[in-house]
Amino acid sequence: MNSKDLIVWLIPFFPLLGAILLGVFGKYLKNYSGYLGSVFIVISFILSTVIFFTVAYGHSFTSTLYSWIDASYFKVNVSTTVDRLSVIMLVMVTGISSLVHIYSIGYMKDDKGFARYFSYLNLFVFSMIMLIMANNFLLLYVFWEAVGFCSYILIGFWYEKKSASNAGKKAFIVNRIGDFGFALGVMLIFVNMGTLSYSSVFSGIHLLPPYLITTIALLLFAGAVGKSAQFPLHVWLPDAMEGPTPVSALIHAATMVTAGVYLIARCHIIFSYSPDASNVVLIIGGTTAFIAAFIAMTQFDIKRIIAYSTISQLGYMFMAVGIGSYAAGIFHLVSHAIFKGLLFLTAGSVMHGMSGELDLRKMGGLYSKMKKTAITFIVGGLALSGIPPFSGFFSKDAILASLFNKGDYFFWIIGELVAFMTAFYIFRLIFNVFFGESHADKNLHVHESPNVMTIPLIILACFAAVFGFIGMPPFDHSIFYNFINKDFANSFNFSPAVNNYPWYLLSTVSVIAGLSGIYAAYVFYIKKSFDLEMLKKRFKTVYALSFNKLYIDEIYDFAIVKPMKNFSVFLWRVVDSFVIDGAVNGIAQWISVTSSKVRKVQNGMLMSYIFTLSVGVIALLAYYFVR
Amino acid sequence: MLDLAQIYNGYYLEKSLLSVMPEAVLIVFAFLILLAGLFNNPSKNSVNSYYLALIGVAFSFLYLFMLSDHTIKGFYGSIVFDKFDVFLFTAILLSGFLTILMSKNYFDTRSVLIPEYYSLVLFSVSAMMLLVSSINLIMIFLSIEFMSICAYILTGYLKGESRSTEAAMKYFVLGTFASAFLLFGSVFIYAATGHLSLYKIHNFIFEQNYNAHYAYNLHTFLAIGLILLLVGLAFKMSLFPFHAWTPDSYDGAPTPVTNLMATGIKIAAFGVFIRVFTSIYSFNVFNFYNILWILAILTMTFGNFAALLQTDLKRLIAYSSIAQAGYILIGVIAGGYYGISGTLFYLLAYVFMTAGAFAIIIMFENLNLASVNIKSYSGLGYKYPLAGAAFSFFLLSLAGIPVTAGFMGKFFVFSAAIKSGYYWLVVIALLNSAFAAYYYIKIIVKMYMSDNNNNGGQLNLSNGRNSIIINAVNTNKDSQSYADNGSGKTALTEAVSLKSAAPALIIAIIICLIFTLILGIFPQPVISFASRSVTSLWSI
Amino acid sequence: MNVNVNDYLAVASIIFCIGALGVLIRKNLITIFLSLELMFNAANLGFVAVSEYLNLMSGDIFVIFIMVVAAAEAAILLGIAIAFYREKGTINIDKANELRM
Amino acid sequence: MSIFLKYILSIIIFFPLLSALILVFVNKKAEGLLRNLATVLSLAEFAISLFLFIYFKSNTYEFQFIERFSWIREFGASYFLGIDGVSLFMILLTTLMTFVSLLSSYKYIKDHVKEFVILMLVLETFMLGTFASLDVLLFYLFWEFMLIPMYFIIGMWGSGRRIYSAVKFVLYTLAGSLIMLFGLITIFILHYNQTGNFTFNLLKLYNTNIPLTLQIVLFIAIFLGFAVKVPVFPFHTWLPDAHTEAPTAGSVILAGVLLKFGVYGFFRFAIPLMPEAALILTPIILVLAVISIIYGALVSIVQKDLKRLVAFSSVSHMGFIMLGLFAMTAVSVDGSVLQMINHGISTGALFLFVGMLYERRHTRLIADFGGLAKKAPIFAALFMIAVLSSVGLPGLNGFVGEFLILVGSFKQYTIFTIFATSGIIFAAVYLLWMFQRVMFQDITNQKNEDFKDMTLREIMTVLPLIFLMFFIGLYPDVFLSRINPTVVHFVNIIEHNKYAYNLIKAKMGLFNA
Repeated sequence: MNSKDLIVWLIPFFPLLGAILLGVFGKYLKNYSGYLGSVFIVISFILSTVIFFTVAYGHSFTSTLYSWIDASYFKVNVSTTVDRLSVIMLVMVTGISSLVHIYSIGYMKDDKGFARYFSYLNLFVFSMIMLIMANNFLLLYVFWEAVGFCSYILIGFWYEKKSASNAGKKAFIVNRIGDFGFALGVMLIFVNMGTLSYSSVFSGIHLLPPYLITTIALLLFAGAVGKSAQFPLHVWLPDAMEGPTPVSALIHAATMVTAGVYLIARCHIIFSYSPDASNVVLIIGGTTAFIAAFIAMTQFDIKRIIAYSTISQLGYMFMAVGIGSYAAGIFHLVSHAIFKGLLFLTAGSVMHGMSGELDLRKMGGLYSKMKKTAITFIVGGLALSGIPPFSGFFSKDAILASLFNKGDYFFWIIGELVAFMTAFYIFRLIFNVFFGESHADKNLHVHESPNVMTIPLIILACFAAVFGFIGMPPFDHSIFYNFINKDFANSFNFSPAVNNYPWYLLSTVSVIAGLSGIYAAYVFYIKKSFDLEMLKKRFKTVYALSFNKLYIDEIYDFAIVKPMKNFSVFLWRVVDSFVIDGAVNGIAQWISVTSSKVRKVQNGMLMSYIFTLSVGVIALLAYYFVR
Repeated sequence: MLDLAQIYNGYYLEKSLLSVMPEAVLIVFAFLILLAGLFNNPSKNSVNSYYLALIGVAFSFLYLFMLSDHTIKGFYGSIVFDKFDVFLFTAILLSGFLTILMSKNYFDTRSVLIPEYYSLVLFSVSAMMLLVSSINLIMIFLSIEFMSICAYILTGYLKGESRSTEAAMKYFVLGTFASAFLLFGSVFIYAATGHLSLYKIHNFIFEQNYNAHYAYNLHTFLAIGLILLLVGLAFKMSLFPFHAWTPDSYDGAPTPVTNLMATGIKIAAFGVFIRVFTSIYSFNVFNFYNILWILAILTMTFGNFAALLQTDLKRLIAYSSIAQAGYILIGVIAGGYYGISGTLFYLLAYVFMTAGAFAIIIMFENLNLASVNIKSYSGLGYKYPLAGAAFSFFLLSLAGIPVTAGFMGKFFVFSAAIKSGYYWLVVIALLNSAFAAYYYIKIIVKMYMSDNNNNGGQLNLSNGRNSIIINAVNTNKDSQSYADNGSGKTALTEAVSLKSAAPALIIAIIICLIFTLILGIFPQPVISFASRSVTSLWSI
Repeated sequence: MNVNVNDYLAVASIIFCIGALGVLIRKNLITIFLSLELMFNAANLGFVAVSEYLNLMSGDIFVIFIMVVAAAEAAILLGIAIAFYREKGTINIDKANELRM
Repeated sequence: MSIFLKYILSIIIFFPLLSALILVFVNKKAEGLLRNLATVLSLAEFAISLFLFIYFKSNTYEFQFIERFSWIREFGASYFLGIDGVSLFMILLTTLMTFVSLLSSYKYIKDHVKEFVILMLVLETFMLGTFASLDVLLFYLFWEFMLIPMYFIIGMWGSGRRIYSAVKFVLYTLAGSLIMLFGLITIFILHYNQTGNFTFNLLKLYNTNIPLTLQIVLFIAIFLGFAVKVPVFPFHTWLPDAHTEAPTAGSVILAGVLLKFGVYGFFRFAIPLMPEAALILTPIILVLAVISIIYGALVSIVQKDLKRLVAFSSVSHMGFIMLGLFAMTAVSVDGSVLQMINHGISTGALFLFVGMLYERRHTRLIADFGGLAKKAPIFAALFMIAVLSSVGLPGLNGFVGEFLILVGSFKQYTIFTIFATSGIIFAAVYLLWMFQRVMFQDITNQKNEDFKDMTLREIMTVLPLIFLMFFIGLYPDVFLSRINPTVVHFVNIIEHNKYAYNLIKAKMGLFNA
């Protein structure tokens, strides 16, 4: 094991160590657990940076720790692959994790589950790192589930709240539905390829018949749909906001939910060989982007709005990878991670200042009271809305340009529409929270958060502001593209993200969409030029659809959950207790009834005994003569 | 070793005597007991006759052992002493021995004539042995009657107890009725073949089988004869529908006598049936096998069904013994070397498990702890852990659970039947033993797990059968109450402890326990013994 | 008149059946025993006839044994009947129904 | 040492019986002594059984530690012991679970302690004997007597309808095994008819040539015996009752070891003895297995009683094992065997936790709990690990086994596997929902306010299991490398017979229409 390998394995090791130490000894560490947890992650981050440069100026490499499963012809190792895609993800994940950890020290200060919280969070970071570093599908699947599990325990962190524990459970189960497909995909790969390691699978996938490739791709995508909260499995993510806000920032915005995009980028070769599957990805991405933005426009819970925004932005990424513009997808993934993490953390800061209040109707005019938070939030909002020069502009623009360039004009239009809606709902939020008059409880002491929380915000805001420049349009000439595309260059139907088009025109359209969204929000919520109530009444159906999240939860409840429960009750009460056990007990009953009748033969009367005996004799004689 | 056969070689009468030596010894001792009863102090009677009986059995064993290598025919070919006898004599003598061990304690508390009892037991044991060694219809009839008459008297031995008398009466009428069939069957066989000796009949049928000119009416005579003979023997084996005497007389008889009937008489009946079967029925004239396996199925099914809801332990074991007879019959039907040795093994196993169960029943009866009703057994398992465990073990053996003699016996018999192609018979028998397990387990449930909480700790004096039946222990079955060192016990039951049970009874239980276990775990010697003894059946 | 051994056996069978019916129908213990004796004697008749027909001795010997046994049985029966009478005040077998099921 | 190793199997089998014998002479009032002694002796037994693991040669499928003595010459039965990779771990599982369940019952078993510990040790002997015997008669002897101690354990220390459950357990399994006995005897006789030798030597009986029709009949007979034990779908109804009413230790042994006997029986007896029939009936059995998986899971969802829930989850899990076994690929059978160990550990642990809940609150109804995590964090954490192991979370043991089963079965039985895979969703549904209602949310029932966290003894009880969950999850190779040669051999036998089977199929036109 050389130093490179050692460093690679130390990256996940420290968070794991942290998780175990904090989990077991957390009770004794008290407040130090926060620092300890953060330190481990920061070390990890530093090591990741080292690896980043090793790969950036060197080659990608693989490293094997040990043979995990060796059952006959099924062999899987615990090993990693470190290439450009994974190092970018690594740095992003460990970086944001570090900030979130530090932020959490302030945010979770008085929580009695302080140590437990950091233990979980470290465990999550470990799992996420391993997910990124895995070099075979099974290991990927393992940590795919592991991050899901971490998400489950973190969402349900405040388990006393029924809603929180419900949300955790829901997240886990919905993810499992996706993983069901994912697992089948992994099995299908194995039975057809005889191996699960990335390199062998990718180099041999083209030998399979197309329908099989498509099936595999779609099954893998099912996993991605679950994890990345795409329609129709997006329902868990808004509920996941029951967890602590830093968790939402880290897991449900920046890292875990993007794993689906990472998965497709990682398996781009499989998807490249299957245009059908790629189209499905595109369609699902577009649908999700639109639906989520549509729902986000009318919600009142600030975290939920951001959650829907996350879903919508993930939709963008899927559109990107769906058309084969993997670089753009990953670029948006990273920049989204930064600004969405920022948005969540600032939302957390708002909550912290407002003593846990989340309803934007009860806020307003916070700008003056918590300036740092407000400014960083607005930076995040601008980035999300795609206003230059913030990072979101560049990354979203890269996707939209790719869509246009590919000729998918319909999805380009949807993309622009969503850009408008995005700008509208995020500024609706900003205007309602930070501007206008305060609707907060008068007794509430609104205060700015401590430095341990605001400093990470500022760092993130800076990144959100400047990160985009590494993806300067035209995207296919940018630093980021050139860096990452080495990994995607071997992709079969690779469509260059951008090519000979008036990029400035397209960018202008996007900017206009964003700005008009902001303006619309300004008109509605600052100038109040329209009577909102009247509008709501006029577009009652549309409003109701949006406000009730398209009734998707209700439909699931009605069409799946309830019937399944009833069916289960039926199986239990009728099939199990009545039919099967009834048959068993029925036999017993029959025997006992028969027995009570048979006993009557022995009635104590000598005459009847003699009679039975004689009948026996006659029967035997009859047997002989009748025979 | 003194070799009697050598000494008496050449003297016909002496040789005849030699062939019945074990029986003769018993009869001599039976008379000795009677004589001793006359001259002895009545208070010592019980002790003396008890020991005399034991010594008699021991001497009989001794003679059996000394003669065990020989085959002796006597009394003009009506009696044979061969290896087959050796095995069954052992079983019968053991049954008698165990019965005597059980009797002492049982009759100590009851006012009956003791010497006569023991001599009757010895008489009936010798009759059983005679029956097994009979190879002539006259001898068979005589021994059956000898055995039965003793059994009738023994059944009604509890003077002044109506159940005992009733049992004797029913047993007598039914027994004589069945004997009449046996006799009449003999007439027809005699008419058809002209012989009364089993082996001559055997040879006759063997030759006639190939003779096309065999007259029709003789054919019919033989069939009627065989059927009626079967009825007579089936009665003694208590096969359905000739079983009717079994539950009633088992129930009414004194428990040691019940044990003797359940073990000794059954063995003797099966022993003679095997002799008759191998010499006559095994030709499968008139498809006799069909009758037999139908009888087997009916018998075991009836026995199990009737036992299922039974609450009287003695009756329960009576019905179970009917069912067991069905299983044993399978071995006979399977026939051949393998089937018959299986049957013999089963019979010996049956002695130990049944006698063991009866010994425990007597023990509880004598300790005045429990009537023979299952209800009164609740909680006994805790109070007497060892007795309870032993009883459970015997019951499991009867149910045919492995590690017990019962399993090995069943296994032996069933595999023989499969070997002979009786698949369905075995399947039915196995299903039967599955649900038969229920009523055995029911008793164990009562002993260890019963949870009906009626009449807690209250004394129940009832004059059921001359003995005071105290339902003291059957009271609070909740296991809880026994745990805290007997707060639930009454003073009376506290006083009566296991130690007051007669040592003889405990010896009997231990013997049964050990043999049930050995036959279940290491049956090799017994199986060889049985296999060796079977060979003589065909070698005469 | 030429009497065949079959005829003797037929008569014996009829007597046997009469005896069996008697056992089945009668309720008096003594009568039942008489019927049983009838059955035994039917067998005796059969044995004697066959023995005569086949010119053998064994059947006759059997008959003698049967007669002895029957005598012994009679003694036993009387004992039982007396005991039964003491307890029930009757020798009607229907009164014996304590043992059942 | 060499003598020790030569007779190690006998020593392992009869050491518990000897321990029980020692305990017979301990005064029944000295409950503490009885408990400690029994626990220590069972721990010693576990330690002895570890020697098997150490000296086990992992690169061969041949039976090892063979002991053979003539037993009943007339039947050709012998005292014939030997283990391969599969029975090795079953034996280790048995010794471990017995120790764990004895340790778990310090508080639960309050009365008749002496009887209890003796029965547990006797039970252990018979379980071990069943796994180690290579003689069919010997196997059956151990197999069936095993019922009796278990029956007492359920009936004497159970709760609620314990007698009903105990009797149902015995009669149900007895009926099954008697039918099985019929099958075994028939094969024994067939072998005699073919060779003229009576033998119960399993390895020789493997060579019996059974006509196909008879083979199917016999397979069904033997199937019934084993299927009841597993239990496979329509024969499972004894299980919820027995599990629910049994004391914790009983449930642990029942789930941990007893259920394995069914699968082990298929592996060791039914399939190798009648491979062609097994192949022909495979589709039917797989259907039953898949029904078990989904049915057990669905019924679990709506259970109100914790133990009943875990019991039904067992039905579901055992369905996976059956699927893996009957898919008959090396990977799936590997997975099956591993999953047998896993199920023992995970479900055993779940029963331990449910038992602890019951000890504290004297109820098993899910509705009576809620919010316990706050009061008992250690309990919550360890319980959660057990639940996740049962859910099949990667990194824990359940995943490895389940995945191997599924991936092994996938190629040939795609549809079945897809349905089976859906079981992983349901597992999450019923277990997490249960966990949420028991451990999470607010305390609604005042009685839960003074819920005590785990004591040191209780932690010690579950710790070995928790350790194994992680160990198997992270480094299953220790197990797989020993199981694999045996399994590969097993699959080779089947493959060999598949050839014959295909010939028969072609000849008979079976399934061609």
